[in-house]
Amino acid sequence: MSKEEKPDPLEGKMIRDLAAILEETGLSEIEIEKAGLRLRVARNIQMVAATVAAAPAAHTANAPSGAPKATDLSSHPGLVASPMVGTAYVASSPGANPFVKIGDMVTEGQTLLIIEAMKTMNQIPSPRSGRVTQIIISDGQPVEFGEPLMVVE
Amino acid sequence: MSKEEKPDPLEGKMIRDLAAILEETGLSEIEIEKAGLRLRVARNIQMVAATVAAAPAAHTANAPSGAPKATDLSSHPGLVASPMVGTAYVASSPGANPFVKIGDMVTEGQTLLIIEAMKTMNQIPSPRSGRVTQIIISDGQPVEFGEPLMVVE
Amino acid sequence: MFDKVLIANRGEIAMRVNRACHEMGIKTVAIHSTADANAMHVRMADESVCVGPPPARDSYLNIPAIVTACEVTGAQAVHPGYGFLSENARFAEIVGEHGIVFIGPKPDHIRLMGDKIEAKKAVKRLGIPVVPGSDGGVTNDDDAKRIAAAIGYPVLVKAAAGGGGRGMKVARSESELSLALATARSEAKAAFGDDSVYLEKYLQLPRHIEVQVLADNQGKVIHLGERDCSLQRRHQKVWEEAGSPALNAEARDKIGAVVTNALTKLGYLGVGTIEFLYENGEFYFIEMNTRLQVEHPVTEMITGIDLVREQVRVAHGGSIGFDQSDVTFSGHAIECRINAENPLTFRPSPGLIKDFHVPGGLGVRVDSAAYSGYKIPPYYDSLIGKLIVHGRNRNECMMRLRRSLSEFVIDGVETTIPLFQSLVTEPDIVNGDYSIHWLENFLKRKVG
Amino acid sequence: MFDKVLIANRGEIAMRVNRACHEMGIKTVAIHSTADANAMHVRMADESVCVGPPPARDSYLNIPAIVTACEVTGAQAVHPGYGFLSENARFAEIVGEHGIVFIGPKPDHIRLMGDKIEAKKAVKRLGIPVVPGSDGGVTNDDDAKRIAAAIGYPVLVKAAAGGGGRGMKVARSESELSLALATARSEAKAAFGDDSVYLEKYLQLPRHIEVQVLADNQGKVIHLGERDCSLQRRHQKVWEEAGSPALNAEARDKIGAVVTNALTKLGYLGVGTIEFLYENGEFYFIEMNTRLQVEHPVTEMITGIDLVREQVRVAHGGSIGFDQSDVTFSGHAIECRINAENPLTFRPSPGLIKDFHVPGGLGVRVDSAAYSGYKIPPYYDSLIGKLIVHGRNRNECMMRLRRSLSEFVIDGVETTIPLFQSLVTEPDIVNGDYSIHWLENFLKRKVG
Repeated sequence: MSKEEKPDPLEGKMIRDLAAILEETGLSEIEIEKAGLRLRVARNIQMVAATVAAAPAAHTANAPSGAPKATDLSSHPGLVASPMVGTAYVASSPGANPFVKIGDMVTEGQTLLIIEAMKTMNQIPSPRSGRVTQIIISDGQPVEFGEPLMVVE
Repeated sequence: MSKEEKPDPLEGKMIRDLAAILEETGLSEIEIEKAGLRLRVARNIQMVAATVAAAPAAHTANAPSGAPKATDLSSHPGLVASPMVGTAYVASSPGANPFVKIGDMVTEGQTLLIIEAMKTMNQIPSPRSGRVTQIIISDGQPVEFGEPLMVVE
Repeated sequence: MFDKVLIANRGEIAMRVNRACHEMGIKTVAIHSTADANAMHVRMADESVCVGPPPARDSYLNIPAIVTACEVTGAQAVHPGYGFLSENARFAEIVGEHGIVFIGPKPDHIRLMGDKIEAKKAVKRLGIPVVPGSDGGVTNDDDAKRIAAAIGYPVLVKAAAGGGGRGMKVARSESELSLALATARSEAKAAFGDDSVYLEKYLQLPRHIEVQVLADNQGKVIHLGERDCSLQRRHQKVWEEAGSPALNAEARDKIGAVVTNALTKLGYLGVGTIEFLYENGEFYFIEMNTRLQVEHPVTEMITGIDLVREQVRVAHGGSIGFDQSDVTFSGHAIECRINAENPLTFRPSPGLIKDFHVPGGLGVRVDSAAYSGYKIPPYYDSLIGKLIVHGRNRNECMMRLRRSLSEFVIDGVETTIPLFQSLVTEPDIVNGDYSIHWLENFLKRKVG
Repeated sequence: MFDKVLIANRGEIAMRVNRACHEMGIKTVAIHSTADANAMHVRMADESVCVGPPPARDSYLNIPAIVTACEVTGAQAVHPGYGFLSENARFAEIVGEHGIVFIGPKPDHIRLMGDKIEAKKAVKRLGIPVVPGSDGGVTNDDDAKRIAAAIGYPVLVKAAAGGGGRGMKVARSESELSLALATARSEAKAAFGDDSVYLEKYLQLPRHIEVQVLADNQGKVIHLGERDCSLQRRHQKVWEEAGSPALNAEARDKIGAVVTNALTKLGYLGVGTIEFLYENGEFYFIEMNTRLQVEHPVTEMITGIDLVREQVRVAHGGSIGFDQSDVTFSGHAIECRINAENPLTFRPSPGLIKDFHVPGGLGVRVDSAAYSGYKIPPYYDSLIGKLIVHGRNRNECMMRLRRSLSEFVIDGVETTIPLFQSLVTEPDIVNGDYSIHWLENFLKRKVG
């Protein structure tokens, strides 16, 4: 479910040129200001093992939501992926305690969260027993089919 | 200066399919007859080191004449290539003896053949002294710029 | 106008709708299965939602997922394309119940036209010609002769309980009728234990001609002329033309008036197509398609009217901004469906498209969601794209089609391009002289 | 009709001519330099001849090689495209002397229009408006006032011996004229040692508007309306429209009639373009191009007329098969020249095109000789292709252009696509409100 704010194409061009210089020189940051335009380009060299999805050849308008996320969890053995499109809720009602928190031990079949689809609240059970090590979604967030929700391992 | 007679596309398809089977099975020949159509496809397995030009990706209508010929002489050190577009003649007049024959020794500057362009007869001198080992063109043949004419080595 | 439309489809038609929406300033939401995460229709939309795994029943036919995708993205309307949920009346209803506009006809009309028997009865009442017949069993030869004379020979004698060609006899004149009746009755008795038969006009070499209509919710119905889709293989259209080589302006206006009158009476909304068999100057209703059709571009090419734009406009409640008299037909257009199939056996050929290069220049249009490096998934239809060519007359169009086909490069999968390269040189095709049986016969001659 | 035509050009225009010939059933011969052996125009032709090494003077400008290529292949006519030998009167003559038809105007007319001073005199005699001026030196202020009043203010006082802007002064009213004359005279005297000056109308924010004509050898001359090519950078057109946002039907008909009358008197043959500056409702002749132009497709899109087909037909001696009253202008078209250049600095960017994916759908045309894997050689111009978009009105056309640009993918080299993506959102461009200075000013603002 990706949206994009499109920058002015000429500025986009300039940003990409600067990014290339950044890459080439090994700098972590370039800032430039001219003719009413200020641009700052930075690269977080510390980021470890972050998968930056290569732009597909014909990509222009929209990053495919199926492309790997910044941190690709799709092959994580403890992944709980969304079985449906809908809106994720971490608690049974607004203000109530969340079903699970990071660090909780859960048993197979225990409700991890709720996904609302077509006015129906669907309880999403844990596919296995184990510890909740990551909660990826936030309360009220729309999710698509296959989207990573939590990690239980 | 390539021309192409285009076969019926469906037959072209069939030929290519048969060629693939030939390749796959290592056979040297396949003949098939059905519904008023007879097709024979053969592959000369004895042909040594013949460079078959790979079809360019977007090729459809015309084999580019710049593509390598069946035997690629373009990098032969003894090559005499045509310096112009025109019609090649191996003798000074019809019926006369040819300027050179295979096996002849020639000296640098000696006329090898004539190329007619715009009603003008252009004598083509040998670029080096040596022996004529190949005469590629035939009398009265149109040649393009860069086309192999002879080998003198 | 809508701010955001969800496109409940994939492939070239999702691209087509996306293009129309963007040209209207409407934001788009693509849906996709996990198999289509890298598809062009996903890349080109403003937003995308993965609605399920590869099988269509779990993704592109998954009504709850699609309705939820509308809700979570805030899409105000859904365009169903063709196929999938486009003629699912229940889907149209559910969408409407959720306050989302279905870009298509009213659910009742989808349902009516989906029932082939009811549809035939309904359009007959509305004045659309259907195949004439005895309207029930014929019990004696004198009745049969009277009815056959009214229908016109040849007539088909069909077992009422029939099927699969059994109990079917053709009578080409009154002298053949008694024998045909007797034979059909005895075959029917033997095959089905019931000797009742009925009569129907027998069409020998009909063409498939269909009329495109567009209707708004203020009672205006416009027709946009006909398309000739006679070149079919196993009831799948492969080549479509506008106009038909068999119709002139007078015949076009006449059937167009019949159709628009009928749909005005019906109160139809949106785009739709009435399909006919056409023989000896007469039209016979087959069915009505209550959606955009694959072959709609040939109509766009000769009328200059963007059918998807109009479809979205009338779905939003807008009125058609022109009258029947403003619709002009300019030149000729042909569409070839380029499928990932063996051009002789039509065996599907999914897989990686290594090189994809489309023809260009004057009068050439390609509608496709393919690109170099695209992997055609095995789960859906085999349509790679549509080559649509326009010329000032049919001859110019054919010449342009021929040169366009010679420029089209699709490497890595088998395609039907070689079939079309054969067709453009066939004298019958060049002359526009073909019926719905022509292509099957041609393929029999070619493949044996 | 000709059996075989040699195309003495390369790139997209060679493709364009090849397409037209093939659609007419004419065989084609491509010529190419060694650098272009794998070029698309070579692949698409029926035959090809390598005429020389990469430098254009030795290949595409090599008259003996090209004439010989016609002779050895048996081509009966030669199409010069644009650029290269297209406006070389001597080439047209030599071709004719060899019994080969030059697909273009008569050599005398090419020569006349190639001499800018003679051309201006000639068209003025033929009734085409030119920039009004004093037609010679002005020696006293009273004469100057009288002439300036006749021309209309503002007027430009120019040194007769001038150049580079020196000795040029603008007078916006009669009160400024004496000072302008004095200043120009003294500057001219100082710079050139000659104080004679002359007067010319000063155009402040003119548009570049040109009229397309087509003439046969039976004395019929037709105009196909105008193109607005005001968006230029260093006198290079980058964006062209038909019709001009500044003209209405009445103004179009009026200038069209002036131009066709003039060319009828001249006895012109073939296609040609009269270029004008346009300001405050008046046209001022710049020059005549005696050839097909890069931007001819926008005219084809709104008239439905294939200009190259007509060009070949009239070169063969055929008459134009329609009258001026048959020419109708339908909708609006825009062309963007997609160059292999940095979109800010316009530095050429030859090299390998790794991925080439063109936009498709209704109203979109791409004229290009590029493909995925094509290596743009550094020897020739930087034009990769032309994106031409048609809509029923200018707004639809602009929206379609916007979405088409978002679909266009050219990977591996820099292109001017980002420039056009900026332009389609600029209010002045959206409103059609620009002069020949607009683009340069825009680029100054962008780049600083």
